[in-house]
Amino acid sequence: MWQFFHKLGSPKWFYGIATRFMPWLLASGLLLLVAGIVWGLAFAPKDYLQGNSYRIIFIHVPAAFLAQSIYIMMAFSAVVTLVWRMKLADVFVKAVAPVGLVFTFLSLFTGAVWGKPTWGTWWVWDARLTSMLILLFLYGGVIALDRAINDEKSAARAVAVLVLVGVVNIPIIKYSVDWWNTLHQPATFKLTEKPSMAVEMWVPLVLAILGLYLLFGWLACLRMKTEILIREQRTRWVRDLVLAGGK
Amino acid sequence: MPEPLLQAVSLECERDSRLLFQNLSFSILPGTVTRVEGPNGSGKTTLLRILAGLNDAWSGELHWCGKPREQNRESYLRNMLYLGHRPGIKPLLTPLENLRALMAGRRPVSDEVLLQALAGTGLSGFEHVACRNLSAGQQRRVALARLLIADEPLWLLDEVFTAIDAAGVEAIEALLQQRAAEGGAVIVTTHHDLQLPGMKFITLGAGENDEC
Amino acid sequence: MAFDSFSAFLVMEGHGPYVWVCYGVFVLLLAGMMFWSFRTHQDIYQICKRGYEQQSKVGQPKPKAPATFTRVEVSQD
Amino acid sequence: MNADVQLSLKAEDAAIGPVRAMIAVFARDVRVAFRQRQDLLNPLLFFTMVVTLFPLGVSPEVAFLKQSGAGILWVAALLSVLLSLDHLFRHDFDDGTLEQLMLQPQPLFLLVLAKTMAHWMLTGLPLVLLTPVLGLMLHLDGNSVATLCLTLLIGTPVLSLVGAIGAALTLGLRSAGVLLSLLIIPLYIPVLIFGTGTVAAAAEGSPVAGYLALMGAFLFLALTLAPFAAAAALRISLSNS
Repeated sequence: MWQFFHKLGSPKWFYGIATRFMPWLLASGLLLLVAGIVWGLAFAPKDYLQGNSYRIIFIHVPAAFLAQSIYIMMAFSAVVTLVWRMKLADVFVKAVAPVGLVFTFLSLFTGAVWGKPTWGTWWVWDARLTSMLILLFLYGGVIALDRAINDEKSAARAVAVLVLVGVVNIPIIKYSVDWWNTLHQPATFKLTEKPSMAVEMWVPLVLAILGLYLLFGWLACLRMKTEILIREQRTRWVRDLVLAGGK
Repeated sequence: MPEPLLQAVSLECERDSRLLFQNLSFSILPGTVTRVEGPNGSGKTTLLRILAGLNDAWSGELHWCGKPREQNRESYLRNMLYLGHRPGIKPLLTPLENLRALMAGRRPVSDEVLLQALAGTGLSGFEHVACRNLSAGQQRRVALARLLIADEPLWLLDEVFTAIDAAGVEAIEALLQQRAAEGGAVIVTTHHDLQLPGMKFITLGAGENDEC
Repeated sequence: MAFDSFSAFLVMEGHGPYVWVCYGVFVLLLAGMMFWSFRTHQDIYQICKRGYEQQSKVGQPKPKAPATFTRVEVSQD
Repeated sequence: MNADVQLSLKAEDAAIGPVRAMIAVFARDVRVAFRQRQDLLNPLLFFTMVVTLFPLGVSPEVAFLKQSGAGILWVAALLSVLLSLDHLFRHDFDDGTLEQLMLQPQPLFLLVLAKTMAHWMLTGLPLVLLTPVLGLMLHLDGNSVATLCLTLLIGTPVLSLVGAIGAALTLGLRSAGVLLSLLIIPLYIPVLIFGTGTVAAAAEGSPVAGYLALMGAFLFLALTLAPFAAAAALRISLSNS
């Protein structure tokens, strides 16, 4: 177990594994995502309340799922960084934080555009949108702090502390925003009760979510490989690998 | 031969992706003065900060009295005195208040002792003047006054002679030598040409890092 | 197919612009991010490669010249 | 020149306990602050000026001010605390006293807690004391002002404690001030929401004990967790300097 853990932390081992898995991640991710989107856009039935605008859900929900789970993954990595000082954990946080930011932005953007035809407004200070906006700030802070510190190791550990402080705060923020929202709920924008989704609707949604997760896996592997190249460029194995023409 | 106070085994430190030193091993015995030497940027200050426990970005082993240092951090801190580049003196406080604050977390010391120490560094008459009105050398002397009352067996002194006049330098040299004779261990970095009988060296940045 | 014709698919009963803008931005950002990450990886890889090739050509880097603090002559015309 | 004499190592019993060390740190910070009184006034002036901007910039109508007063005062207090946080560790870092603080044979998080409490007493507490005056200027009624002061009294220590983490993380960085705000403002949102929410509930005549208890829980959480995080962040920042 312990040996496996150490192996997992070795950049060289990861680099090899990632290179082997990446084509599969990319192919299956694209396939599932395209299948989910095409099915959702063209074949899924119309929602009887919201009409066709609900079709945004097939990208909105996957983006929102990823935005949140990337932060959780970063928090686990942060623990590993602080406790075991594993190199790969630092690399992961640094590599995926911008991806998380983009997905958070996407979920906010699609949510806003979805809101216009559905509730007649681009933005509501609704609990979910507001806490997503705060998540965007948290990602921004993580990236800004990482950029501001020159030394890689210090940056990784400082970012790890920040991510953990953020993750302790997320439930508190979520709870307080929910509470605040019930206090200020503007009656006109009351969310309609979600009817249970038809099978033809949730199957493509699940496909799109799975596809986006796989694509995220590909992106994470690629960006981590780049970061490993930068950090380990003076080691023998990177030199041998690059001179031998391996990707 | 007495047991080494501090023992370093294959220390390695990388800073801003530049390797400062690797495979650095040495032992610090009680009753010795050790000088860390090397050109600018060779990592003297970083080494001292690592030994003090201020810098965590290193690998290797550090043993304090035969036990891993990280496991008895508090005992280590209690027995180690570090004076850095920055003197640790609040410009708004007087020398006496500064010394009091510096000793506060360590052990109880009476004001008389502190005043004596200040007098010993040539600061009598300045005890109640805010430190920002003192010269750079005088401010350093406030920090150095701690050496006159310190009972910690290990001293880590980074650039002790900065801004100190010739007479002061001589007095400090004598102090270090006396300290070694008492059985204390001192590690210094300095660009001043410090020569003491029986002094040990740790050389950085010369390519090879030998044991000493 | 949930729509009668291709044009109906595009219009989506008036919701077309919203849906298509969303999908457009989504695809643009996702593809952009993937492409950008890929390009960065290639660039870094090439930089490493060039560095290694140069190193093996030149051999060991020359030792640094010691600092002499001689003044640099500057012609002042 | 190995001496025959061996210095004995210091045992624990001769030492000073953590509580006395904390008191010393607190006393030193207060003393330093009172040597430079202008710095103590600055957050208060800033607080007053930000509050002044709202009647001038939005509307001086009594109805508006009555409704928004609590929110304005909370936001202004939050910004004042944020502004003062940059100094929490910076001066100590620059003159080297922070290094010596970290090398004291004491648990670092307790010393950080002492420093943070000193910071609160020198910035947060004066803000609370100034609030009734500004509350009157914003036409808040007595009940609201009392509740507002109470929420600020519980809330400002949380701001100082959470802010200490950000101050420690950004220590020694370029443009630390802006970065500090970016990192910390999202974490301040819960306190802000409950602070103003409590006052709103009080204005409606609903019982506020539950809300105050919840804010107390925030304070407790911040007291127990924030010093650890700030101490860890300080170790990282100093390690990098």
